[in-house]
Amino acid sequence: MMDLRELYQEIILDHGRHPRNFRKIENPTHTARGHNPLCGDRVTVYLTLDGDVISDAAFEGRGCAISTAAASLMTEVLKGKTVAEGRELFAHFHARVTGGEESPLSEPLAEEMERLEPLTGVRAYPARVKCATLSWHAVEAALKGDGVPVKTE
Amino acid sequence: MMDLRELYQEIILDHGRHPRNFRKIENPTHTARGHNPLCGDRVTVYLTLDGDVISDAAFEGRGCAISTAAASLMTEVLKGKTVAEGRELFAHFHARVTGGEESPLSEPLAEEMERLEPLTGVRAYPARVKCATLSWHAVEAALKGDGVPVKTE
Amino acid sequence: MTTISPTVSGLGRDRLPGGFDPRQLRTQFPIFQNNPDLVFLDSAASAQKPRAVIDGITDYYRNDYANVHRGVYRLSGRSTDLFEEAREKTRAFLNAADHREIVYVRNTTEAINLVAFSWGGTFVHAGDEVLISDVEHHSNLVPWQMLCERTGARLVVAPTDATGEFDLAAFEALLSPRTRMVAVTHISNVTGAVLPVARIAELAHARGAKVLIDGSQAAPRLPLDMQALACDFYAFTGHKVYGPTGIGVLYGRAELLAAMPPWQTGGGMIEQVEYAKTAFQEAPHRFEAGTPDIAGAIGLGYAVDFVEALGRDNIRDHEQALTAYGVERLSRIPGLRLLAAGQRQLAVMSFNLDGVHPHDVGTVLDQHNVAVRVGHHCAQPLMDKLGLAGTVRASLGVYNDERDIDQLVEAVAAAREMFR
Amino acid sequence: MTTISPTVSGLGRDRLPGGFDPRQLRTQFPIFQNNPDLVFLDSAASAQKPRAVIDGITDYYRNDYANVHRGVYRLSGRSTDLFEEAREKTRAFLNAADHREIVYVRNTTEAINLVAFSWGGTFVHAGDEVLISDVEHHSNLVPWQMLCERTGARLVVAPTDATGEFDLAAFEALLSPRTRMVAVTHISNVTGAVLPVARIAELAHARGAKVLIDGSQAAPRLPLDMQALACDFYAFTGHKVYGPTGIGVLYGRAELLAAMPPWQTGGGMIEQVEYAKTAFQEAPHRFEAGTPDIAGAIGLGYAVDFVEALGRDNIRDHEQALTAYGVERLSRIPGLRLLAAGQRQLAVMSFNLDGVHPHDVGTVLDQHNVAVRVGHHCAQPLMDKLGLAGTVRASLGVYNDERDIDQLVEAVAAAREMFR
Ligand SMILES: Cc1ncc(COP(=O)(O)O)c(C=O)c1O
Ligand SMILES: Cc1ncc(COP(=O)(O)O)c(C=O)c1O
Repeated sequence: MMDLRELYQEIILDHGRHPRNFRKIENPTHTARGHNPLCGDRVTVYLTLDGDVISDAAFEGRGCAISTAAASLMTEVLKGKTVAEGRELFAHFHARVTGGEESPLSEPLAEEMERLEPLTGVRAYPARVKCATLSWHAVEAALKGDGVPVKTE
Repeated sequence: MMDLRELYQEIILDHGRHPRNFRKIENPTHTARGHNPLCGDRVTVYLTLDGDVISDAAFEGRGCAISTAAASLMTEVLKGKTVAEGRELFAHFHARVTGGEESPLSEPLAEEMERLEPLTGVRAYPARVKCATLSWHAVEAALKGDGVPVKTE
Repeated sequence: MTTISPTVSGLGRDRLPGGFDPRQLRTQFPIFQNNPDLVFLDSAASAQKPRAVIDGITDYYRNDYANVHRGVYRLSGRSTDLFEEAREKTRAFLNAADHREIVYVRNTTEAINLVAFSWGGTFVHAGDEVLISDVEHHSNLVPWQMLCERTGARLVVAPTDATGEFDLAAFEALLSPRTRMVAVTHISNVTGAVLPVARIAELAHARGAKVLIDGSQAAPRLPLDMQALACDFYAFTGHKVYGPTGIGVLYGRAELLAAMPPWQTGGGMIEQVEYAKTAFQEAPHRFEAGTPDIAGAIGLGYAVDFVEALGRDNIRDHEQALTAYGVERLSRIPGLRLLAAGQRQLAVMSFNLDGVHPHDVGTVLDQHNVAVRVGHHCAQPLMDKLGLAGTVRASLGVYNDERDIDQLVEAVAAAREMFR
Repeated sequence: MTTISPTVSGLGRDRLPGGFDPRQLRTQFPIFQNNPDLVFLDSAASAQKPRAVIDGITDYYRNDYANVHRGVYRLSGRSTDLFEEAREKTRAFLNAADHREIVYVRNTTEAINLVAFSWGGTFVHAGDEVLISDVEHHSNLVPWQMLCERTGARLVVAPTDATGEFDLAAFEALLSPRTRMVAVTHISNVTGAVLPVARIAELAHARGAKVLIDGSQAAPRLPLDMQALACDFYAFTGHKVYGPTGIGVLYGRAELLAAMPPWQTGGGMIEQVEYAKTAFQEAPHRFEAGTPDIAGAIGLGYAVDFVEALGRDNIRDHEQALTAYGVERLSRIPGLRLLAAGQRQLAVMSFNLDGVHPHDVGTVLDQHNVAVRVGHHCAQPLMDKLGLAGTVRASLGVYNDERDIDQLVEAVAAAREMFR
């Protein structure tokens, strides 16, 4: 059993309490809702794409410290990335938190990945992994643009 | 465990092979069908009542040695009895084969009960008790005259 | 019925009147031997199993197993006898008038579905109303919602008042000549509120409605008497009364069961089959299609023995006292808000910590070996009404005592500290 | 696949190719230790349980029990993992493409009812046809009969020929553009006939019909591959594959399950509930309302392990040889008439003794410690067709060997003697 402080690192608690980019984008180019039926948590993500570049990212919704911090950190790292880079980051992040096989990461993204590192403590708490990935799944759905709300499980 | 010969006594095997009163009564005053859904056995009993007296009793149907012998012996003892006597016999017989409380029996009926004695070996074979009582239940239903086929279980 | 005045002292009350001793009882539950640090406060989701139940199932499989009902051989006879004796135990547990009023199902959910499909499909029509409460578990809500969708009937919801109490006056006002069914829980699995089911049944019957009571939370802790309660259907689930998973019970009044068509069909519930038509057996067999969960039913029989040996009035008194203790201790924690549960709260305590999500509380509690449930507890409409994402729920079983509550309180304090 | 040529010698064939040794296997089944004289020839009704299954269930309750799916605490996580691992084992057992195609139900009967209500209620309409065979168990007949009654569809019955063989030509002729569903058993529980299910599925699909196979008797003894067989639904029951009672499996192709509405509703299968409407989860959860038989599913996982360790081709070869031996020995008894079973008969032998009622035979056999089933075996229409009140049925499991058959033959001779 890990020390709880490895899950709830200061940066997580901080982003959990004071999420960044916690707002609605009025005319997003892409948006989607996510729902975790197990805990009832909901998140809506908003993206503005400029060509292939994510020029703005924001979210709204209610969730636990983990899912709020995950969404907050996600919006921070996504801004300025291309869609492909965003997907690469998610694939890597997903592997880190689920214990899946990690894909190699190109240099500049490796740095961004470090910012997500504090979230990977969730790996030791299988029941909480979904909290860390919900907003990412919603982004994925927004980019696919089929408008179907995603849900974990 | 009893010796099987106590269940299949000669008289049972005989009545099983050569049932008495195994025929249809063309204009019975009372009739009813019985059915054991567990084995699919069916019996139809016919009675002719003369006032209160059972002047004729017969049966048809297919069944195992126990149920055929039971129906056969039953028709024999019922003939000439009043309805009340028939019921008294059944109550007593039922108690003997199920291990229930035995009602006292008036003198002439006690003699008739002796003829049913060979069937009481069934008591040691709970799965077969229904075979011994099916035709009696059908008579009961015929006398009630509601025409609903009876079934065991 | 003896009443124990709730005590708020954490010391020296291990042994309750009636010889009720949770720590002693724990030794009868292997799970606590194998997880010695476990503080299990999630019995409302499912109770742990005493050795007598586990061993009873094992013994059955080892010594007497065979399919029931259709065998002439002795093993099958023994198996059938055990199965039907278990039904008789369950009848006695509910004080039903007749063992034929006891229908085996998988769980409470299936019991309610059975009534919604078989009884509801026959007796509920367009324009009729089904009346439920606003604290129902999804299992006593969605089957009725679906029935209404199929038939054009209307689902009506009777409210709980601000104190967490079922609002009898509002309920009475909602009863109408179109009300066909009143389906309410006996104890809320979210707030622990005990509903006035006898009065509810009385009022419903006076208006000609039938009454189904969801006894999932009540069966493990309240003495039950179907003949006195005079409801029409009563449902409970084996795994919450210290029995195995896979088995539940629908009690139905004989006249009602007799008027209901079968729902699931197949082997074992048949009187006669022809291609053109099929005749069915009487209740309960008519409603038990296929090979039943024989071991489950027998295991439930042992669970009923276990509960009866303790005595449900003792269990209730013990849990009532422990609930009072828990409410008292929890409500002193700053920033902790307990869900209101009305006049009478039993065995369930739901709360939220200001500014902390229930999921985060749950994880911290788990780290302190305190197992509680977090989330919506299958009662989303109630969460919506209360404006909550979910709650943290601590719930009691016979093996819990004040030390468990004390550990809960400590762990909640740690969570508060962490998320301060 | 190795084939063993059937032997008719009663001696020296205890050890089969593949190391199959029924007497050795018996030591893994506590029932035979506790009933040492038992000759159990009723596995078609229900199989006995190996120690690994009984102990697996016990261990689960003793160490890891908690409700699944909704807990954040570790015990609940462990319980959920065990439950879902068991589902994965079951997927592998059927070689289904995806674990989400495995729906837990109570038994075969419920699996078929689920399809008849959910799929049938959606896709079968007045004038459509449901095609079954004439050897179906009531559980694969009455649910379709009821569906036809509800919808105005027609039940069509494909015949078996005089040799006991499923009549493929007649079947093909009965297929029509209105045939929506072909529902047949894989192995007859009355005659032991193995039906050509792959060919049946092929023909049915060519006409646009869906195919459900009742695998109750096949799952314990035939290697199964859902991807190769290409049926739409496959149903089996845990208690016949050496698993516990209370659990069964419906395999359904993903696209079909996705198109089917829920049937039973309640907790655990919900995406979101509001009073106005409810959204449901995807398969398999969508079809698993309420607390599932967690211990049953885990126990079935251990049963699957047990069967897989033996190898279903070994089991099949063993039982095929033993069936041949049994048929050979029984058919030499004067006045004994075996039910015809066509080209391929597996594990089930039904017969009658001239002039002796099956019930009487059963009682005599029981006295000789030989447990067989007598009666209509939940196949009344087949009995009617054959003009029989019932049959005596001996059926095999992995623990049977030639000595069991020899004792059966001896006991039948005694019955003949008694009723001569
Ligand atoms: C061919 C067949 N189908 C269906 C069933 C029904 O199985 P269950 O009673 O477990 O639902 C059986 C066994 O009784 C069977 O042999
Ligand atoms: C009040 C109430 N009703 C119904 C249920 C459903 O029980 P089950 O899942 O065993 O069907 C539960 C438990 O989850 C409950 O607490």
